[in-house]
Amino acid sequence: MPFGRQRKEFPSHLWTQCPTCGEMLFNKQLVRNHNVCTKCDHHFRLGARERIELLVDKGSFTEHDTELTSGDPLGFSDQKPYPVRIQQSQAKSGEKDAAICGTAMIDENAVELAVMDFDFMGGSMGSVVGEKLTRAAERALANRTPLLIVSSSGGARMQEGTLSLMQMAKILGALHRLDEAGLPYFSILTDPTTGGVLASFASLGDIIFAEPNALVGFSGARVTSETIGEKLPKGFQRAEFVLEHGFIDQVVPRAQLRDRIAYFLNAFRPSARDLRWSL
Amino acid sequence: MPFGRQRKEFPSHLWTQCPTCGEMLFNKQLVRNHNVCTKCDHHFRLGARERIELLVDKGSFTEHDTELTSGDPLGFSDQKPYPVRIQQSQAKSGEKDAAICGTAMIDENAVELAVMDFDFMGGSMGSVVGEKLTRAAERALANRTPLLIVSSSGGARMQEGTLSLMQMAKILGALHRLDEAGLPYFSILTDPTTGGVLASFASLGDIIFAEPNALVGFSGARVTSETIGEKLPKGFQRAEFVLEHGFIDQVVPRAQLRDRIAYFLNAFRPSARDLRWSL
Amino acid sequence: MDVVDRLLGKKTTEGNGHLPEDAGLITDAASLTAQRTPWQSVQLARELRRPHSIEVIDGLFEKFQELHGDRGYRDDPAVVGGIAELDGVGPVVVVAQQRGSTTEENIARSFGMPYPEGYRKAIRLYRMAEKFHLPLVTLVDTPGAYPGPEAEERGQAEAIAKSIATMCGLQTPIVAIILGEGGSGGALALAVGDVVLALQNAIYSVISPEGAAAILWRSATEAERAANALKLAASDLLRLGIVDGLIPEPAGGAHTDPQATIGAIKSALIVQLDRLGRIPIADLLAARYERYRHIGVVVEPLPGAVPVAKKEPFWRRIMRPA
Amino acid sequence: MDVVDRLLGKKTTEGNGHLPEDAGLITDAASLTAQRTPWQSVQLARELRRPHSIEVIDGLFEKFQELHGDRGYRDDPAVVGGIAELDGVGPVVVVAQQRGSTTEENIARSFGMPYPEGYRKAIRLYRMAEKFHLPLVTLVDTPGAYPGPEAEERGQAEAIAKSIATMCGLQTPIVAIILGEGGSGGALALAVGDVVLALQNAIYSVISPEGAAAILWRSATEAERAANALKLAASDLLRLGIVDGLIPEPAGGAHTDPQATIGAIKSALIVQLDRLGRIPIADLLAARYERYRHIGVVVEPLPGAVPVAKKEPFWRRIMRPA
Ligand SMILES: [Zn+2]
Ligand SMILES: [Zn+2]
Repeated sequence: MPFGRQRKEFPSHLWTQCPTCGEMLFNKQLVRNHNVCTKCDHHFRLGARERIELLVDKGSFTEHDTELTSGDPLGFSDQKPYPVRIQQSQAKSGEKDAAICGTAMIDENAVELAVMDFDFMGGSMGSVVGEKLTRAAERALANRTPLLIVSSSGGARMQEGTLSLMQMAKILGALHRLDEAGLPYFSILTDPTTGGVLASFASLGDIIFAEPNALVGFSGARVTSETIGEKLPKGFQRAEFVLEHGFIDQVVPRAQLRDRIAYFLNAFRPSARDLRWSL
Repeated sequence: MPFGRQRKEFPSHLWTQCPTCGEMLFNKQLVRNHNVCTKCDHHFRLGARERIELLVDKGSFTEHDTELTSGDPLGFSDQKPYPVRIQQSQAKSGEKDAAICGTAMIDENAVELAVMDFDFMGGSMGSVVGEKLTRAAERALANRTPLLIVSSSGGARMQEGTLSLMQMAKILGALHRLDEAGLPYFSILTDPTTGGVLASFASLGDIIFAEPNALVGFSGARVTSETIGEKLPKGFQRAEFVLEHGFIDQVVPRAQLRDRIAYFLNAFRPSARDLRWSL
Repeated sequence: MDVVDRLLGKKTTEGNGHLPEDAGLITDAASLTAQRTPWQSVQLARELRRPHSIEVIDGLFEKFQELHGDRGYRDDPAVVGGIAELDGVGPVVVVAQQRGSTTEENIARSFGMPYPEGYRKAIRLYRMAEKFHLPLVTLVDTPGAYPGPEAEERGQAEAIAKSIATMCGLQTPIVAIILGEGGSGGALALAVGDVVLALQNAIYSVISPEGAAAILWRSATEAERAANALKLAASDLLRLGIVDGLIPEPAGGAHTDPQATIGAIKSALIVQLDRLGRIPIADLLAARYERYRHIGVVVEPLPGAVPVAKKEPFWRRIMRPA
Repeated sequence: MDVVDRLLGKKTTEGNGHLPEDAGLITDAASLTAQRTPWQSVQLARELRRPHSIEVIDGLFEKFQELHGDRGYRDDPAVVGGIAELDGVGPVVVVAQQRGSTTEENIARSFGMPYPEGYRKAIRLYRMAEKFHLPLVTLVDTPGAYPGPEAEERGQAEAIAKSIATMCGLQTPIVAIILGEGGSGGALALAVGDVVLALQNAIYSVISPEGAAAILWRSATEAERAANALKLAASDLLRLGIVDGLIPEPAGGAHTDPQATIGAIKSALIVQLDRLGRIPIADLLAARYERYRHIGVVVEPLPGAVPVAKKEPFWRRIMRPA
């Protein structure tokens, strides 16, 4: 069911109200429009599987590392034990953890694709996300293909403590090797991309795209607001604001995202004379 | 005569009044103190020859390219023809143009040293300055020694038009090669370092020192002030202000400059096992 | 004549010996007839209706995709850059200064005067060109770097210097084109190239004629006199070896027929990039170094001491008074 | 045991097999006795009188010369860096976070919370270490990166990410030492190293205990509980393979005898740098990559699919539940 989250916010199983324009949207139509309001272009969140379907050449996605799941290295328990939380998230989402990775074609370019899943514990990054994203980067390096990561995350996963923090360095180490090898890495920021995810791989794409109005920030707006004890500037931490401040290449509406990525994949593809990708 | 400029500002040949503290300073004592006020540490400008004496191991300076002088490629004339201006500046200063370059030792480290001379047409950079500084960088590269440039300049020399502008690229091309070779380049900013000199080699030292209260800016304060039509912030374009804004490593009093340079020369000197400088 | 020959310093009798005939370029300053006065060039270069960078980019390239931001402070609208497709060449990185054609656009783009973050965006895109082995095309059109206090505080001088130094060592072919006004260091920060071209009525100067007049004649009304003295017109730049060729404009100036102007730019660009693309990077960087190394005029009584090649092509010669 | 052996994955019976005995380091978590609770560590790590970076630098090194500025926006006083001489090792680059010992100093240094320009200054100094083949020493002591809106606007996340990535590829040996509080990404931006050490009462956490309590238990008073759960104490970090060794503190904590503490840091640092300095850079970078590559705990039903070396030393092992 693609509408796990929206359904909670809007009672009807058939209709969803657009929070921007107030329009009542027929859910089937909304899904057909990739969760974008047909009236005002408000971008609802999109599930990871739907995101993959939106981006890749039909039927070209081969998933990797499907069986990786979390351990409980800290023996962590808050309102409930971490393993229980993981099991419940798995049952609810049907996914093993908060990232789906695989090889795919986009406009006939082979790519490694990693998509974070906000529905799984807020897209939080623990060891599994770190391991899967690192493997995706390593596969891209081994196969000399570009890497795409679609972020959607509240940040690092607290339940794995400092091990979660270390995933930032682990992934950036792999991305550094990709960069040295001259391979392109595309970072796509979707609502929300915050915390340790933004402060690592999400901010260092050769090209950085964001979806309209996506929340893009390091510190929670609440923390930031308390720090200064006053109201934040209009549009603070929204994609368009971050674009103006120089950290995003383009804000791209979802309907154009696939073609836009394809354009740059083709532009960066080495010419016949240039052997650099085909080691 | 080391006091060409100060003499104009202060009538007495024997005494100079400090513009900061108002103290009347005995010229001979001031010279002994390298043109720094003995009461308040106000830094008067220092001539290029005196600067060299201040910095290098006694008797170690061997000057190069002593005979280079300007042509008149544009046939330039304002109040007087450019060649006349050059001749008059040469007669007054005893120098051929606005930079003195040579090989020297500083604390027993061989270095290439280039010192700009504000007394020669305001230290303006034309083809001769560009050529001499480029040759200094090329000598440093050939001999695997560090390079020091002491800047003191109003910017590019208008009388050589766009050719003066091109000297920025010429010198930076040579500095880029020095950087690639892993050789250190020290930029020392003295009053004033502005315009095209600041917007090229002066801003890109591995280490950037400035003298206290030196004027360091790209656009003339008059132009800048007119641009906003209001008063400029306190200390604007002074070394301490530029330090706070992140573009200078240290503001170093003249009395400590030599030792400070020596410290970094020694720190950057390759160890016995490290052959990188001795190509 | 092939650029490879030019790298070897070979000369031919056609043209001035380094730019291909079919580019339609003016490479021999002596051949220029019916020239305008420098002051007329200044006015044409600043003409509001003159085709500005975005219009030129739209005409030159297919599918331009703009990329934003310096990754440090702000996206500066006075510098426009991105990836574009050039017929027969393929994708290139293009970086340009954009001044406005209207007052509103000029205010939005600070009259084409970049802030430090504009140059830092440029540097980022230069590095992208290098990483992906794409040629770099720059379009220069600015009165100069923005001279306001915030620009000073954020390091206008450092940004310009780093941009120039980055271009000096950038491992990909660069063609720089002076479209209109090339104002001082703020223009040079986009104008270091393997080949530097200028539109026929472009200007390129170390200081604006008004600025020079105010300093040298203590009167802004002497700007015309300063324009003459500064030798800032494209034909002068060609003679001085600062630009390698002039792109012809329609008789009344570029704004009277933008399409024809852009067509001339395009054919020049294609020819240059095609040839530069065949040169090994190490040779290209060596030639780029030599290009700037030999600009300037110095007099040295002991010519044996001048460390320059004995046989230089015209465009790389140190000019010396006779 | 020599670091070269460690690179080869060799084990010995002494210690935990990779850090030299003479460093006085605690490298075996099981050997730790009379431990404090995590919450006591949190309080000791934040102790105002605890020796902070500048005091430690002054004690560790001869002739420290501070270098200022990020070359882009500002000199951030929360990050202190420069060149210093270390006995028997020679010059090194040191970069540290500086919190204050007084309210005034804390305000001046934003409580040791760097702005983006602080991280950009750090990156500049990392590059300087690389250029001049100087080892890099970092001292970590921060509640986290500054969370204010200007920091967000100037790219706090980008600056941290770039700092981490730069350290991952930096071609010179790096020793990082967690002195006091290692707060999240703002600490990690200075803490990627070939060897990462921590003072015995230091903490290093993905989130502050107060922050975790507010989110997980919806009550800031549950900070102690969160501190326990987060496994943020140095002994936990050693067990988890996040730090390679603990530097012993005096019984009452570092602040009860700063000189002894700094002496212990110094002897550990000298031994590590001496050994790292003998390793070829390519091997060092490979080992650094592997160090982080293997941190984390994952469960995978098909172990054949896990692309990790079969024989790993303890400190590089992927921890797996039994
Ligand atoms: Zn709507
Ligand atoms: Zn005084």
